Amino acid sequence: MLDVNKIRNDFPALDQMVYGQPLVYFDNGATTLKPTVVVDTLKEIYSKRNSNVHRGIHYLSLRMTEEYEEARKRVRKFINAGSDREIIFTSGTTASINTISSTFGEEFVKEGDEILISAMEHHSNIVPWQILAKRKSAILKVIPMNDKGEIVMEKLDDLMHEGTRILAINHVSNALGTINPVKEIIQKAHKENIPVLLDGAQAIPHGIVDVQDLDCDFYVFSGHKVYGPNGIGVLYGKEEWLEKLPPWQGGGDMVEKVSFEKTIYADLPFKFEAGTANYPGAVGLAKALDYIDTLGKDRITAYEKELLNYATSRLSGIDGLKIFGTAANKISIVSFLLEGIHQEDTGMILDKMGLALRTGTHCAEPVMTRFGIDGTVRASLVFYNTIEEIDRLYEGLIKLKQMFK
Amino acid sequence: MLDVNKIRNDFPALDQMVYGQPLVYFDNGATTLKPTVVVDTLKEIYSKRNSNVHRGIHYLSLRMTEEYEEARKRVRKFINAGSDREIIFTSGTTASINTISSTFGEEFVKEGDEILISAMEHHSNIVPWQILAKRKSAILKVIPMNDKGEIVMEKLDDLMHEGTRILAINHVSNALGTINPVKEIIQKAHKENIPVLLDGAQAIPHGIVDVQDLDCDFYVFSGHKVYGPNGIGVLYGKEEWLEKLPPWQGGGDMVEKVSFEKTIYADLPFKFEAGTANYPGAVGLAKALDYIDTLGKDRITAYEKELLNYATSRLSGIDGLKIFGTAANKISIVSFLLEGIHQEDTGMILDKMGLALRTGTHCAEPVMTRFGIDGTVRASLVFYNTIEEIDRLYEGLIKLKQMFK
Amino acid sequence: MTLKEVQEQIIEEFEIYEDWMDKYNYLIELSQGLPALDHKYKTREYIIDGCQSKVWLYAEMDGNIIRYTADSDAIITKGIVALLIKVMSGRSPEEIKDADLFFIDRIGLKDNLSPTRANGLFSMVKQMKLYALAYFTKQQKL
Amino acid sequence: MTLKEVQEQIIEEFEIYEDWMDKYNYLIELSQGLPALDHKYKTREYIIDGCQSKVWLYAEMDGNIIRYTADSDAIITKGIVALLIKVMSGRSPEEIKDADLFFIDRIGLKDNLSPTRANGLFSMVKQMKLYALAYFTKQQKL
Ligand SMILES: Cc1ncc(COP(=O)(O)O)c(C=O)c1O
Ligand SMILES: Cc1ncc(COP(=O)(O)O)c(C=O)c1O
Repeated sequence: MLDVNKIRNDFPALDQMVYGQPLVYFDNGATTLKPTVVVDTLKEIYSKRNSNVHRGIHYLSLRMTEEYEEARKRVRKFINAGSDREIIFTSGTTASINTISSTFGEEFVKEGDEILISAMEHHSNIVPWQILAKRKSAILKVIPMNDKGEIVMEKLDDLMHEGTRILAINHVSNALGTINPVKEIIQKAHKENIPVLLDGAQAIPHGIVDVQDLDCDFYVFSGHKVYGPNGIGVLYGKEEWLEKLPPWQGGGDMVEKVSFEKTIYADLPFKFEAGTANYPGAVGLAKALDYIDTLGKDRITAYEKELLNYATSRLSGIDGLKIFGTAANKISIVSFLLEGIHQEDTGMILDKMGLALRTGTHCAEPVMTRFGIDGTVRASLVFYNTIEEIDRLYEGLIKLKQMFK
Repeated sequence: MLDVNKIRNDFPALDQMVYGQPLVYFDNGATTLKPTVVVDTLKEIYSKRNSNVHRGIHYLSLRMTEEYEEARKRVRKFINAGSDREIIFTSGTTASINTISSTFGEEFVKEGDEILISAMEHHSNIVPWQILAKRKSAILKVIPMNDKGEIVMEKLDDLMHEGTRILAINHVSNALGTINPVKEIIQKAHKENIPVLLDGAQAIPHGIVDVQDLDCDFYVFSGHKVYGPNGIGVLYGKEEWLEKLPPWQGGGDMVEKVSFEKTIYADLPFKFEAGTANYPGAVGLAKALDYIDTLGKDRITAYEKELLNYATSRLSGIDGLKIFGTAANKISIVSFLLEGIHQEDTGMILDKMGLALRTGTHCAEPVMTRFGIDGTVRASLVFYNTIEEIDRLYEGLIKLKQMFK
Repeated sequence: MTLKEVQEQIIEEFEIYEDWMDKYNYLIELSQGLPALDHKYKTREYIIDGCQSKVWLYAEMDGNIIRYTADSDAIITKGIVALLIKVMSGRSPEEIKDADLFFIDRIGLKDNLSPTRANGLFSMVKQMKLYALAYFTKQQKL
Repeated sequence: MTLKEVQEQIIEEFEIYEDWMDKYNYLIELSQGLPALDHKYKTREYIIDGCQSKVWLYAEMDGNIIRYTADSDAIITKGIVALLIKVMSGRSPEEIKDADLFFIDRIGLKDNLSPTRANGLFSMVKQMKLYALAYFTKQQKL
């Protein structure tokens, strides 16, 4: 079992008052708090070990390069990729997806082709494909979901055909919490020779991701959502795909030789890492992954399941409260609305009680449209949250209902 | 006058031994060390104030958003831009240039058009334009430089004509130290209606940049080269240009409304900031700019000039040492070679003496080609470096010559 | 009452509320007192951008003064816009366009004023002043 | 000498150098002793990627063993490649392809071994082993 009180000591941000109340941080889906070990790593690098990586042959540069490449190995191990060459550091999920929509798009998508996404995507997995579709006169198709917030698998079959170039779908929905049956989806897609990109932004912090087992072609996530720093993200791609794609950004580090006449690009993974890397970010991310492994992914999953069950049953008990996203397989996200009370009102009042929840569309407007609403209040819980904090949310909501009755 | 000893206390990395010798860090052109005030800011944010910006309506998110937007104002003031809407946070210089090469390229460059760069560009200001030229069947033209490493201004006139769509040039050369007469260049270009992008990566840390005075259309730089964090950079663009350009990356935060049918992009500057921002990086960068202002830009410039003069005269005194980049107007960069000794040998041996210099092409291979060499040894000096450190370099080189004679 | 007086009155009113809850209850009350906005103005054209909730604002000249009416689908936001209307409505375009709204800071609603697109007070004030500016310019031209 | 013995000998030799300068002087000496590489192999084809300096490496079978020759435009790198040749040249493809080059770590050249593209030791070892693997595979096929 996780010792939550001990864990909470690792997160100094939890220990603060907001409007005179102890902070309850339930906005983990937007960004997670950082354990001390990550913060200290950044501090040490920036104050002592910092030096630009690659090509430098002096002591600090060599050391920092080693640390950076170790971080790459660490990420590879965490998601069980086959090779370090398949791990590309980017600035975040959004940049990772745009890398693929741009390069894969440039190389493989032509007029009339179809790009398949789902009805529950984050804007970061919609807009890049819309931009591509527009540029290439391709067509964006959407796999629908049912009222519980689950992909309608039968429709998926209908939507895949010869002209479908790529399927991009989130592993876990940030607005609803749904864990999609991605392994099955990938198998279906591969049968039709369609490569699959998984948006793992919300999946990585909550559980086990094994890209070889999933057999996905691309997997992307952000450091800041998995207890690591901002400005760093990961793009995993199968080597065979990455080899085939042209580089996206041009700049230092992604080239082997440059002349005005002809430029030779560097090998993987560097081909996709133009410019000075965010190496402190990468090393900080590696530390965050270490931290997760120390707690134990299985134990995290079990505890967060407990939080989800408790929160779901507690909140369901509130008259007029409706939960959006009731898939059988969910991570610890509870998106809800109180009847007759706007999500913004709920958010503002909970805030004054020291409860930090996200309100609005969660950058997934089409999900809201699907349910005929224009936003929800979202509690996204992680391993440093507690049953007592859920009780405080419950009590807050009861009090709030009084105010608005 | 700057009190260098006091300043050095602000940079803990300076206080360390390398191979038993006190470190001399002369690799500032690659990345600068960080003052404690920047490191502490990052630590405080990540351990206490961290929360995702924009759209959140709870306390931490509102506070962090304010800090982030304050950082934007800080940058605007530092480069004297006209409006916050013109300041876009990116992940670095390379990303900033790629943003423009992609969006400006998409919108305004067509087959047969010409793109003008100079012979002394960093790869980050070459390769993006090569990629664009290839995609659009446009032509890349290069303004030559003379043997001192100065732009040949007469050639510039010849190279600009009706078909020239954009001129992209570095404000200061990272390989040679040349400060280009950018104001004059911009005036010439504007007479021909050619917009100008300035790569300010090496200019910002050394002196005063006033984008309104320069009248440049775009100005780009990186946080990590100006005493700030990695993974953050700036793209300044005149509002009238930025309004005309399509967004580059798609994702969260750069949209106003999203549906599968139609997406409305957000206003400036957000249109170009897709995905979760590196807000700790932005705030850290703002702190670094504060730090520079506290020291005083004029005093920094004066002191660095002194370092340059001393280093130039000291190193010139070494038999067989040749300096590359002898422009009349230079920042404190000395690029050199010892006759008959490979730059790698020089770098490796200096490293063992505790001296961190960069060797190789400095991501500016065409500069090397221009001088018929395949690399140099580069000492790039900044305000925390000292006359004594230059003496140590001098003595190191004398000793090294003994070894290789 | 002058612009200054009405603001001072509001500040006084808020001062008696020690608890944030009382303040918000007061805003909720205010929202209930806001005259209904004619349905025909509840369109995209009258929406204020930058609010998480929807805010519709309409302004018209009544002699020499501007009258604002508004609505919102969120109650607290509606309360805030009601407060703004209480301060600004019924004044001349010139007075409104240059109004120094010091009360916002003093009653602890500054959070809501930050131009972070997260909520709408900033946008509401901006929109009200824009109307005033437009009417003022029009008056000058006549 | 076995592969192990020659490595141990090198380690011993390096141990007497207390100063890094002596070590590097020794590498400089070694570089001077390296037999010249035939000019025709100093082409792009024989260059080892990933070195800041240029390193050309050529390998040929001499009966059952591989003989390496090499050159570099940087002296220390040339000394390092000379050291590698001292250890590896004149051995069977099989022995080379599986060689455990423990001496690199022990003589303090590990820095140069990191696969950071900054310098070439890693690439040199890789290239030498690749040659060995190629010849080994060829032998198996016969
Ligand atoms: C002149 C110049 N331009 C561009 C860059 C690229 O900057 P970054 O690697 O931070 O994107 C550099 C830094 O190496 C530079 O010196
Ligand atoms: C499912 C999902 N995809 C993509 C993103 C975008 O991640 P980032 O903003 O870090 O690029 C998020 C985070 O908001 C997300 O939850």
